[in-house]
Amino acid sequence: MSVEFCGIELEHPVINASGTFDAIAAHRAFGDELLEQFPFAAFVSKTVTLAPRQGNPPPRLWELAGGMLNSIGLPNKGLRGYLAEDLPRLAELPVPLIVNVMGFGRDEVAELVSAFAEREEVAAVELNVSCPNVETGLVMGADEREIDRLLRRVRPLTDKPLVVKLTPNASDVPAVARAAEAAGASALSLINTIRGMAFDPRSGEPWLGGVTGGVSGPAVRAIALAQVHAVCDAVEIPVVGMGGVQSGADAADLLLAGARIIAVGTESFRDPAAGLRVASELSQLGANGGNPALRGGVLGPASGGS
Amino acid sequence: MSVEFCGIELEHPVINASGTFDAIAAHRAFGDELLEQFPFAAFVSKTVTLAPRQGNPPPRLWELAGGMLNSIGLPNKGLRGYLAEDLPRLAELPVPLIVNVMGFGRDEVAELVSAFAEREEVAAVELNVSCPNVETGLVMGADEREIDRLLRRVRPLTDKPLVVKLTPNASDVPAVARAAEAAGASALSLINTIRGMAFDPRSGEPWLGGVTGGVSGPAVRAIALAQVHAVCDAVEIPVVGMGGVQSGADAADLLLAGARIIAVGTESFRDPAAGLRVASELSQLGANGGNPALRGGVLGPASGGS
Amino acid sequence: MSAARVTASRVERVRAPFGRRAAPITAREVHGAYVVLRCADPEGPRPEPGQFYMLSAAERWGGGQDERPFLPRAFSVMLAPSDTDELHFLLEDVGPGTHRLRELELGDALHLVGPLGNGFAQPRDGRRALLVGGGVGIAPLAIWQEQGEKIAYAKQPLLGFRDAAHAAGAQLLAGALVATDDGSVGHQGLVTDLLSAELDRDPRVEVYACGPPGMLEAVRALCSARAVPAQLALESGMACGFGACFGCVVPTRGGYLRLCVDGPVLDAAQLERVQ
Amino acid sequence: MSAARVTASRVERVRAPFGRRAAPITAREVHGAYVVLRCADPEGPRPEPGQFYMLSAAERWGGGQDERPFLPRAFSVMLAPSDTDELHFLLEDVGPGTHRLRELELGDALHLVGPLGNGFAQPRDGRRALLVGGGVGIAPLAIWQEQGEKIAYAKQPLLGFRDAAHAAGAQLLAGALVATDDGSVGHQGLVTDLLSAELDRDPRVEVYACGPPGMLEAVRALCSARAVPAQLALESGMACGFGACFGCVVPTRGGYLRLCVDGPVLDAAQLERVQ
Ligand SMILES: Cc1cc2nc3c(=O)[nH]c(=O)nc-3n(C[C@H](O)[C@H](O)[C@H](O)COP(=O)(O)OP(=O)(O)OC[C@H]3O[C@@H](n4cnc5c(N)ncnc54)[C@H](O)[C@@H]3O)c2cc1C
Ligand SMILES: Cc1cc2nc3c(=O)[nH]c(=O)nc-3n(C[C@H](O)[C@H](O)[C@H](O)COP(=O)(O)OP(=O)(O)OC[C@H]3O[C@@H](n4cnc5c(N)ncnc54)[C@H](O)[C@@H]3O)c2cc1C
Ligand SMILES: Cc1cc2nc3c(=O)[nH]c(=O)nc-3n(C[C@H](O)[C@H](O)[C@H](O)COP(=O)(O)O)c2cc1C
Ligand SMILES: Cc1cc2nc3c(=O)[nH]c(=O)nc-3n(C[C@H](O)[C@H](O)[C@H](O)COP(=O)(O)O)c2cc1C
Ligand code: FES
Ligand code: FES
Repeated sequence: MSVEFCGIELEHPVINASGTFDAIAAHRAFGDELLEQFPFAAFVSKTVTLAPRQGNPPPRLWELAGGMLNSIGLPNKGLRGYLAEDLPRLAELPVPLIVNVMGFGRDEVAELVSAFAEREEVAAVELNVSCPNVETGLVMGADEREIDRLLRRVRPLTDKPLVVKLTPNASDVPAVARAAEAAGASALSLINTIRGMAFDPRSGEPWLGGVTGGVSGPAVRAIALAQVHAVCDAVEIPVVGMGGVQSGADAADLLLAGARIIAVGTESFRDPAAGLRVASELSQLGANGGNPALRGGVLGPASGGS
Repeated sequence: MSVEFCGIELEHPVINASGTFDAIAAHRAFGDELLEQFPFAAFVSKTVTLAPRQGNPPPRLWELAGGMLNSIGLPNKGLRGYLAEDLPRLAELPVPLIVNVMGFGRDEVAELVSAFAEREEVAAVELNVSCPNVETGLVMGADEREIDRLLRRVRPLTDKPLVVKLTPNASDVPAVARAAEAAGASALSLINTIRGMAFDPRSGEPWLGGVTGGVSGPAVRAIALAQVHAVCDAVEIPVVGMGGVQSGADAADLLLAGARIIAVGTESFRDPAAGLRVASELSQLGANGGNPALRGGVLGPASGGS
Repeated sequence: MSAARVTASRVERVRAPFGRRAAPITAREVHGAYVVLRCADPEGPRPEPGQFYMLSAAERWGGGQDERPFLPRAFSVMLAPSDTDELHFLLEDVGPGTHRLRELELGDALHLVGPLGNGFAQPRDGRRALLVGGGVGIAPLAIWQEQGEKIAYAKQPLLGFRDAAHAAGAQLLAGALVATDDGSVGHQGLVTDLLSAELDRDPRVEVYACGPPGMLEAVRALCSARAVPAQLALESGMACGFGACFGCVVPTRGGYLRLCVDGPVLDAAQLERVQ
Repeated sequence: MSAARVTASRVERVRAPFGRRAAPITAREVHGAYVVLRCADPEGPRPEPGQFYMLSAAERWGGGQDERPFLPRAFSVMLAPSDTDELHFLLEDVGPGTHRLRELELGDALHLVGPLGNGFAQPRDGRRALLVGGGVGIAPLAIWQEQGEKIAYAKQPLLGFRDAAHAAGAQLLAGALVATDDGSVGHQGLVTDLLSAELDRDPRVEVYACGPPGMLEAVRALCSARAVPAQLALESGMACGFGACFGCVVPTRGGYLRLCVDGPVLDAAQLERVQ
């Protein structure tokens, strides 16, 4: 059930959600077995910023009913460190590489996008305008005018597909989606985590080092489905649907809502090979026609060779 | 642990969330026992609109991991029917009555607010500007300018406390909260349900008659906590915190976040007397100082006689 | 709502104690595809035939498929012997809620709210009662039959099932005439075949029916064609069971009705059709 | 990260098979306040002392207090006898995850991912190994002791517990010297009392410690004051266990480290203090 996404041929419609799988660390943990049965049809790297970031102070995690809250705070080696240390190793992965970037302001985003424009190793660039843990991430992604300005600035800087990752913490996500499409976005991805919070039952203080964090996992699934559905109604460009996917059935729902491909995030924490499982459950559903989404239907237009 | 809210003396800090408890129907089901041990310190009626509404076609419910999705669509008898049939019976409840109203446009809201201005039976009016199942509900509540205009229009029409129920489906909820406060809101309540969706696993069609619906219950608790926290930081007026409350500990978290009182919604479906249970668990926590929110602390300023 | 009031007025609605109470499981019997759960409910009143309870497991309600169930589930009371404080419920495993409830064993506890809703009314103008049930829908007919003796002598119940495993449920009613889809037990075909034959024989009856929507609609159509009064015990997805959520509505001639407070038993005359 | 590399370089890191696999419970033993779960892991390699696994119950993971657990939980391997395919884990019930795992019985299955992380390194320049454990932190010391024979002869382990119920865990190590907070067993006081006495006697040791943060910090401070090298097996809240979530970081002199991939065993020299 191969799929075409922004001109990239994918073996199946399941990729990872940015920041929920570190292929380099996973290779340390699982060795070459990881590469032999790589769980995703494309690899999306964790958000890269211009300057290196330590991320938020711990604790960074809180468990919820059917989900979790995180305030990781985008730790990363910064652009230079990523280019020097990570990119060469990620280039060796058996699947296309999508680099997720975030800048504090348009200039930084422009610099990040330009830096990857000439790198063959990079199949596409995803713009994180939605990380709820970093102020500016919210601002850009929640306002259609900001998104318009951002894309008009960075779209000319690269021929690579630009995937705009929308924030769910917005009044009118479809409006932002339309603005991104109009300003040249190649595709959209959603949802990012939804702002949330928890208190330490012992101290009564906010639990997370970052005070607030982002909710992910099954708890956001129905919300993600509604936003993906609304955005797919609003735009023509392909959409990467994510939010609480644990099974092929969950993935099929996002395809029904109009997504071209789907991403698995939090579920990889519970099952490192979740991507493989979701992809095979999805093709099972297609095979035995369990779900109308896959009876030729939704996958039809997208499905290539196999 | 009595509490003062907008000049209304409440026996405890737990009320019901609008549309999640019908005192008249409950009286049919449970008889006078309901009145003898009424579960809430004040009763908030389901949203009343100017014209009668049938509500959305079924199915109206979908169950989620730790929550539910509803597309009820605000069925109600309309203002005239409410005044004639419901208000007299609700006036007999042993607790203060808060009427929740929603209008399609400012004129309707004005008419609704005026209609209750002179009714002694009504202690306060809650403005639903946030029901995700009705277009205009979203628009007004998601935009600070709209909220400003609405309140400047209706504030002069009554001396009763006006509680503005905010929508969680907004980019900047605290900004809307500040606008409401500046324009004369007496208090704020949040969160309303978060827009969500589900597909029928058999047909692949949207499950809900209303296509999209609102998510409530534990699944939204962490999100509610973050929004209540942000709003309480932004305003001085009292806040009614709600969203996924199932226990005294959940209620205490909302008080920690800054809420003056809390509301129980979906949990009443699982346990009709949930309001009583939450209130007594809350006072237990206060008594044995289990939670700092209640060790004198948060409840201190608010707590009256007992 | 007027029609509903009529129905209601013809039956003594038994009210539920306020709130949710724990009820220990006292027995668990397997009948083919069905399980009968018995629990002790000393605090509760004796329910009327057609009333229901909202049930959940006191422990581990949640964590099943999709981490459900979350909401309680509605179940008609199948028997409430007046000489005991027991309630009997008939369960078919169709999803995480019924699956979890079927696991319960002696010593485990149910949470229950009820009895809720309007039960069956007495037959009109001296008609004899004719019970028609499909699948798990036989539950409210069993208690009707037990208590019905008092109010009117009933005819032989007509019951329809998918197959033999389900037809095992027929033994829960006295002297039932059975139809199965696969003909493995009794008449091969639909229970409505038996019904129309019976109505040919004697139309001076009032039909009391409970079962899947398709069957109830067939019963409704048949009875209205023959001008035979019928009381239908419907189902719909419920969150609360006591009128709080407005989620359980069914379309009637009088508009949407909340099945939990204005039903679950409706007069066939209230319905355009059963959906 | 350099210091971490050093540690890593001094120990053979055993890699995990990719993904999550089911492992049937083969035994369950109660030791006072602790439970030892054994499972069969034929597909997995034999782990190194100090490595850990992410565990969840194959059934009913969720639906506990607050409808948790949702994420898997990290557990040090306590024993992995080389003549079997078994893994032993030591559990204390502190919340919904450990509670659920403690319920597991013969025939139930675990989901496990592992072995993960860096284990203990060999003692430096011919020092003798001194094991210091607190509470459930004795788990990684038990497997060290079992395999440690091969690499260096170890001293008598020093173990601290809250009370007698917990001190029952001491029998899981050979010839341990015990301290309890309430004095019900062995020395009344902290295990660090025993440690400082032992260091007075013989400072030519390398300390291997695992236990609650307070104890580890006391051990770290004591060892650095005496210039005694120490390896500390830390804990932190984890979501994934294989470096995917960046949630498990601990502050070190080199900045935040992901404990799951750069630990859980850290060289005391890497830490300003244990938090
Ligand atoms: C008044 C009344 C009396 C009843 N009496 C009985 C009885 O005596 N015995 C008995 O066995 N049953 C009875 N039922 C039916 C019973 O309540 C349902 O079978 C039960 O609620 C199913 O729950 P579940 O979790 O097992 O299955 P579910 O998963 O809830 O599936 C049941 C149906 O609900 C829908 N569904 C599927 N997933 C979801 C979801 N996530 N959210 C919402 N809906 C979903 C589908 O249509 C599915 O077929 C009665 C119902 C009513 C209203
Ligand atoms: C490398 C490593 C090895 C370990 N080895 C062992 C071992 O061998 N044996 C053993 O018993 N334990 C071991 N642990 C600890 C074990 O992983 C935890 O005790 C376990 O995760 C607790 O889960 P729980 O659900 O039972 O308790 P939780 O409810 O998770 O409570 C445990 C702590 O987590 C915090 N907490 C409370 N609620 C939440 C929430 N909602 N979200 C996030 N955090 C919360 C609190 O600080 C609480 O004290 C190890 C941990 C690590 C990192
Ligand atoms: C621990 C964690 C870290 C994340 N880091 C990033 C990130 O660096 N960049 C980004 O765009 N999204 C990040 N996300 C959001 C995910 O990519 C995804 O949008 C979200 O988790 C919803 O999908 P899920 O429910 O399947 O996890 C992160 C999510 C989690 C849980
Ligand atoms: C079935 C249902 C109906 C609701 N109807 C209304 C309504 O009529 N007016 C309103 O302002 N909020 C309505 N709400 C929102 C609740 O008042 C509350 O804001 C929300 O459910 C969050 O609280 P909870 O998680 O405790 O349920 C409804 C919620 C549910 C679940
Ligand atoms: S089930 Fe809630 S109103 Fe009927
Ligand atoms: S637990 Fe996820 S990175 Fe360490």
